Amino acid sequence: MNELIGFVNFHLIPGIVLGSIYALGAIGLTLTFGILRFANFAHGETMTLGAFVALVVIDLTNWHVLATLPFAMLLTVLTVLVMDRLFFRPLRTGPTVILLIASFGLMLMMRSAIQIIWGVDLETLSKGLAIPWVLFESLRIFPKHLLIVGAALLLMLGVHGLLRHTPIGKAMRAMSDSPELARMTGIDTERVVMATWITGAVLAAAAGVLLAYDTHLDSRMGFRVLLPIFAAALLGGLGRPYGAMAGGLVIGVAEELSTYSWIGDGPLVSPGYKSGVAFAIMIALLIWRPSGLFRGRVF
Amino acid sequence: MDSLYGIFLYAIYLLTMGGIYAVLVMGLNIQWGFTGLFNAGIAGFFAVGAYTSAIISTASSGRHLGGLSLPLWASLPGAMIASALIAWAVAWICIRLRSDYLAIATLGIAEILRLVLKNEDWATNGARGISRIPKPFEDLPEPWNQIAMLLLVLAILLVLYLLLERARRAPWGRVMTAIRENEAAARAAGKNVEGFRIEAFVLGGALMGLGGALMAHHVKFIDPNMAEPLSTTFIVWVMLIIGGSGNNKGALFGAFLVWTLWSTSEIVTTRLPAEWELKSAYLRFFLVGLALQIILQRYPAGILKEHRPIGK
Amino acid sequence: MKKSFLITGAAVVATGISSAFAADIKVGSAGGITGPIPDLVAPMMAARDLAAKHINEQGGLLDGDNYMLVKGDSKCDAKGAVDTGQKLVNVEQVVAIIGPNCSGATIGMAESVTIPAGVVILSESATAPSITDLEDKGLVFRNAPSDAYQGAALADMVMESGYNKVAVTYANDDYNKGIAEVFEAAFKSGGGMITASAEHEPEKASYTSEISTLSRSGAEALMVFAYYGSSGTTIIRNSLENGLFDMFFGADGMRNEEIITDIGADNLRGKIMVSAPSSDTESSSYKMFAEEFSAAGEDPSAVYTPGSYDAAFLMALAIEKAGGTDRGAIAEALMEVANAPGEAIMPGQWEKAKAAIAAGRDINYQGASGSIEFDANGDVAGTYSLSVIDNNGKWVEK
Amino acid sequence: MSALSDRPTLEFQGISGGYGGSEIIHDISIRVGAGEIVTLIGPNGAGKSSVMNATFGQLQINGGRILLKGEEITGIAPEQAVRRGISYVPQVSNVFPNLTVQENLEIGAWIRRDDFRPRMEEMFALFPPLSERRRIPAGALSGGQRQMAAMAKALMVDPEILLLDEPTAGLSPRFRGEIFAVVRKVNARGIPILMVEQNARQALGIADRGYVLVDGHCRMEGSGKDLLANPEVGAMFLGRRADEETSPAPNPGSEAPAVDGSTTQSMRP
Repeated sequence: MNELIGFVNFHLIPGIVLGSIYALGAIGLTLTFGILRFANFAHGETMTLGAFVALVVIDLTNWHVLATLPFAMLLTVLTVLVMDRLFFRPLRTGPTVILLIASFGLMLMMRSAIQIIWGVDLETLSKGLAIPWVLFESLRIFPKHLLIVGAALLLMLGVHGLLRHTPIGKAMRAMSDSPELARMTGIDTERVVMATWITGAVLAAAAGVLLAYDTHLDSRMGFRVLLPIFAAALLGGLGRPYGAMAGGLVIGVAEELSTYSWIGDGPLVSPGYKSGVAFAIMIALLIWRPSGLFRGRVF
Repeated sequence: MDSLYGIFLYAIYLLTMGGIYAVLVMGLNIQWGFTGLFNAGIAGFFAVGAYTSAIISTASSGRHLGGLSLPLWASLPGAMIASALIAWAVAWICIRLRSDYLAIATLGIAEILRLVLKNEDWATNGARGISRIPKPFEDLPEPWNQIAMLLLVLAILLVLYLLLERARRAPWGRVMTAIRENEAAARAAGKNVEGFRIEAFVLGGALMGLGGALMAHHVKFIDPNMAEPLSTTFIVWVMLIIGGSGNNKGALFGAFLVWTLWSTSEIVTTRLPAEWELKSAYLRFFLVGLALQIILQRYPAGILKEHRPIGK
Repeated sequence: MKKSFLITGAAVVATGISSAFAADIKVGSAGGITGPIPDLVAPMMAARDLAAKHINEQGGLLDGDNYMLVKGDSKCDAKGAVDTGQKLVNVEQVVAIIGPNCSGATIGMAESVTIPAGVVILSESATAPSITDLEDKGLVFRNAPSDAYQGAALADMVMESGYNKVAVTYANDDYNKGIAEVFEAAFKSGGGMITASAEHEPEKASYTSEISTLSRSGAEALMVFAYYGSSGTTIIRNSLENGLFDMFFGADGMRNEEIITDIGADNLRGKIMVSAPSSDTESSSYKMFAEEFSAAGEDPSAVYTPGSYDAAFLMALAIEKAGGTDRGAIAEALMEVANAPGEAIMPGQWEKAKAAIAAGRDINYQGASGSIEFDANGDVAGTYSLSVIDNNGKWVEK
Repeated sequence: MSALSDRPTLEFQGISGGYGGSEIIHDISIRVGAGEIVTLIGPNGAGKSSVMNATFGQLQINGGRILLKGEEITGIAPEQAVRRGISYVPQVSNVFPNLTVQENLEIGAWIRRDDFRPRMEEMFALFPPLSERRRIPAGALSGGQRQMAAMAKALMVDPEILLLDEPTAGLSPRFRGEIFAVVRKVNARGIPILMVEQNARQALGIADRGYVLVDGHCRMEGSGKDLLANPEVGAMFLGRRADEETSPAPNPGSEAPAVDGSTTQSMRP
C-alpha cells in the first residue's frame, strides 16, 4: 500500500503534471508544423516569453499566477504575429527548410532579447513552498498541481472546440490535411496561418507560465523543454493536435516512471539518462509505427 | 607583440576552424544537398568521431578507454569508421522515415549519444572529458605549427572537395539527385533507393566523424558539452543553407562565411559602450540571428545556388 | 528593422575605432556569459569590473594607463573558450587573461591557446582536480581551491554536524560530479555511510521521482551537488514539498540568494548547509569588498565573487610588479605579489600597493576571499566553512 | 445536351506552358460551352493534367490566354479562381481525409457568405451514399464515394464550371459507371464540365465534345460520337478494352521524369 501511494505521489502525479505542460507545448508545435510545414525551433523561447510576461504582471499587481495568463497570452500572440510578418512570411513561398533555419535564427534572437530585457537570473512566480492536501493520510495532492492540470485540460478542451466547431478551426484542419486542396477550395491561407500562430502562441504562453508556476523561470527554460516537446509532437504524429496531447502525457509520465524502482531497490533507468527516455520511446515507436501513434502526416 | 602578427595568427585559427566546419558541412551536403536526408543529429556523429580519435591518440591515463597513443593516420580513419558504423545503425533504423520525422529522430539519437558519453565514465571519463589530445605539428615553432595544422585541414578539404565533385558528376551523384527529386521515378527505374540512401547517410556520417576528430585534435580537449545541438548541429545547418545546399562550393563558402560571422561578431560587440558591456554577449547572438534572417531573405536559395551537373 | 541594425553597426564601428587609440593595458576577462550557467557568471564579471574600477580611480597601472578588462564569452565550453581565447590573445592582444569560469573551458583554452602563446591565465572558479596536472609551463593559475579539497572538507563538516548516513544526488557535469566523488570517498573512509547515490541530468522540470527513490534508502540527509539554477533549487523544492528530505548539504554551487528568495528563508532555515571557500566574512578584506560590491547593486554573497575581485586585482598587481606589458614577466610576477612574505595589501588599496611596488618593497595581497598563496602548480589550498541561513534570510558562515 | 452558346464558359486560346523552363503543352485551344461536357483524352504524359493546372495558375504560361465567360483569367491564383466560379476536383487528394464528409462540404462552401445549409442538403440528396456517411472522415470512404464527396465539395459554391481530373482513375468498372452517371447528373443541373479521362470510350460516350492531346499538342477535336467513330482515335486509344486499368502509353514522354536528373518539375527538398 505504502509502495503504491509512493508511486502515485512521487512518480505518477509529477508525471501527469509535467505531461500536461508538455502537451500544451506540443499542440502548438504540431499545429504550426501541420499548417506551415516546418518544425519551429523558436517555440521554446515563445514559452519563455509568456512566463516572463507573467512575472512582470505579478510584480506589478501581485495577482494569482493564473490571472496573469490572459496578459501573457496577449503579449505572446502579438510578438509572434509580428515575428511571422517580419521573418516567416517573406519566406513562405520557398522550401520549408528555409523556414526551419529562420526559426533557428529567431530562437537566438528571442533568447538574447529576453536575456537583455530580464537578465539571466532565476526567478519565481510563487515564492515559498506549496503545501499539499493530504488525503487518506498519505496521498498528497498539491492545489497548484490541480490548477495546472485543470488549466491545461480547459485549454485542450478549448482547442478541441476550436478545431471541431468553428469554421476557422475546420479550415486549419483542412489546411493541415492538404494545403494545395485548401487553396483550390478558396480558403484564404494567410488567415488560417494567422489563426494557427495565435493558437500556438496562446498555448505556448500557457505552457510557459504553468511550467514556471510549477518550478521557476529563467531565460533558458523554453529551450530546456523543447526537445521533449518535439518528441511528444512526433510521438503523436506531426500535425495531429490530439496526438500531441497524448504524446505529451506519455513522455511526461514515462520520464517520471523511468526512475521508479521497478526492479529491485534502485531506479530502473539511471536518472542521468532520464532525458533520453523521451527519445528512446520515440525511436522505438518510429520503428514499430513510423507515422506516430495517431498516424501523422508522412511526407 | 605586433598587432598585425596577432591578427595573422587569428586569421589562421579562423581558417582552420572554418575548414573543420567545412568538413562537417560537406558531410551534411551529401546527406541533405545531394540526397535530401534531413539529419539533425550532426552533433552525435561529430562526437563519436571526436571521442574515437581521442581514445586512439591519447596516452594512457586510466580515466578512460584506450590510451593507444597512435598517430594521426590511425585516429582520423578510426574516427571515420566509428562514425560510419553508428551512421549505418541509425540509417538502418530511420532511413525509411521522411524529412521531418528523420530530423527529429536523428536529433533524439544524438541526444542519447551525448547522454552515453556523459554517463559512461569508464569509456569516456564522463562529464570531465578527455584532455591532452595531441595536436598535429604542435612541436614545430610558432607560427609554423599553426600554419601546418591549417595546411593539413585545407589539404583534407581539397581532397574531399575533388572526390565529392567527381562523385556528384558520376552516375552515383545523378542517381542521388534523382532520388531526392523524384523518388518514385527512381524506384521505377529499378534503383535500390534505400540502399543509395543508406550509402549517402553513412558517407556523410563518416565525414562528420572526421570533422569531430579534427576538432578534438585542434582544441586538444573534448567533453560532452561539445556535442550540444546548438553549437554543432544547428550552426552546420545554417552554414549549408546560407552557402547553398547541393553545391560543394556553396558548402565551403557557407562554412567559412558563417564561422567568420559567428566568431568575429564578438570583436564587434565587446566594443560597445560601457553600459552595454555585460549585455554585449547576449546582443551578439541577437545580431547573429538578425544577420541570418537578412541573408535568408536576400538569398533564399543560398548565396551560391546549386549547379546541376546535367539538366535541361 | 534593417535600418536600425545598420545604425547600431555604425555606432559599434565608431566606438571600436575611438577606443583603439586610448592608452589601455588590456587584460582578457573570459567567462561563460552565455552557456549553461549565465546566472552564476554575471556577478563574477561584475566583481572583476569593480576591481578594475578601483584601480583606475586610484591612478591606474604603471604610468597612469587604463586597466581595461576585455570581455570574452567562453560559453562554459572548450570550443567556445578556444574561440574567445584566440580573439583575446591575438586580436585584442591582451597581456593576461582572467578566467574562464568552467573547468573544461579552462583546460581547452589553456592547452590550445594560452600555453602555446605564453599568456598567463588566472581562473577564480575552475575547480577540476585535473587542472593541477596540466603541463602549463607556470602559466595556469587559479585562486579557487580544487574540488579535491572541498569534497573532503565537506565530508568532515557533515560528520561534525552529526550526520553519518546520507544519500547523494549530483548533476552529471564535471564540477558537481568531481566534488561528489571526492566527497563519497572521504565520507566513507571517515566512517560515514552513503545509503544511495545517483547522478541526475540537470535542467529537468521535476526531480520528485529521483529523490523519492533516494529517500527510501534510509538516509538522514540529502547531499545536493548541483548548480542551484539548473537543478539544485528544484531538487530542494521537490523534496520539501513532498516531505522526502528535510536536511540538505551542498557545495558552493548551491550558495546563492536566489534559492532563498525562491523557496523562502523560513522554509530553509536550519535545513540546509552549504560549503564554500571560507572568505572569513569577519575579515576587513571581505567587508571592504562586500560594502563596495553591495553599493554597486550586486550581491557579495554570490558564489566566487570575492575571488573574482581578487583575480582581477592580483593580475593588476602582477602587471605593476612586472613593470610593463611583457607576458612572461607578468606570469612570473603573479606568484610574487600573491604569496607571503610582503607588505599586506587589501582590496581597494591600490595606491598603497603602487607605492610599495615603486619603492621596490615586496607585497602580499590579502584578498576578499582570504589570503591567496599559490603552490607550485598554481593552485591554492582551500579552507572551507559551512554557510547557513540567518534570521535576515542571508547566507552566513556558521 | 444543350446547344453551344456564342460566349463559351471557359476558353483556352493558344496556351503554351510548362514547369520551370521546359514546355509541356503547346498552343492548346479548348472551348467549353455553356452546359457542355467536354473531355480531354490522350496518352500518359500528353499534358492533360497540365491543361487543368493552367486554369489555376499552377502552370507557368508562356503564351496564349484563358478566358472565363469572356474575361481573362490567365495566371490567376487558385484561391481567386474558385472565387471566379471554377471548381476543380484533382485526381488524388481531392478531399480532406481527416475531416468528416459534412465538414468537407462545409469547407467547400468556405467562400460563401450566405447560409449554405440548403445547398449541403441538396448535395446529400444528389449523392445519397454520402448522406448516410456524413459523420465519418472522408479518408475512410471507398474510392467511388470519395470521388462523390470530392464532387459534392466542389459543387458547394455553385460553380460556373466544374473541372474533373480523371475522376475514375483506380476505380473498379462498376464504380466507374456509377461515377460517369453522377457526372451526367451534375451536368444535367446545367453545370458545364471539363473532364480529363483515361477511359476514353466511356468518357467520349457521355461527352458532348472531346479533344485528343498527344505530346502536348491538340491532335483532334470533335463531338464525342465523331471521335468514338474515328478510326485513328480507335487505333490510338480504343484498341484495347476501355475498361482496362491503364491505357497504353505509346510515348513515355516528357512528363515522366527520367532518372538522369533531368526532371524539372519537382520541388527542392
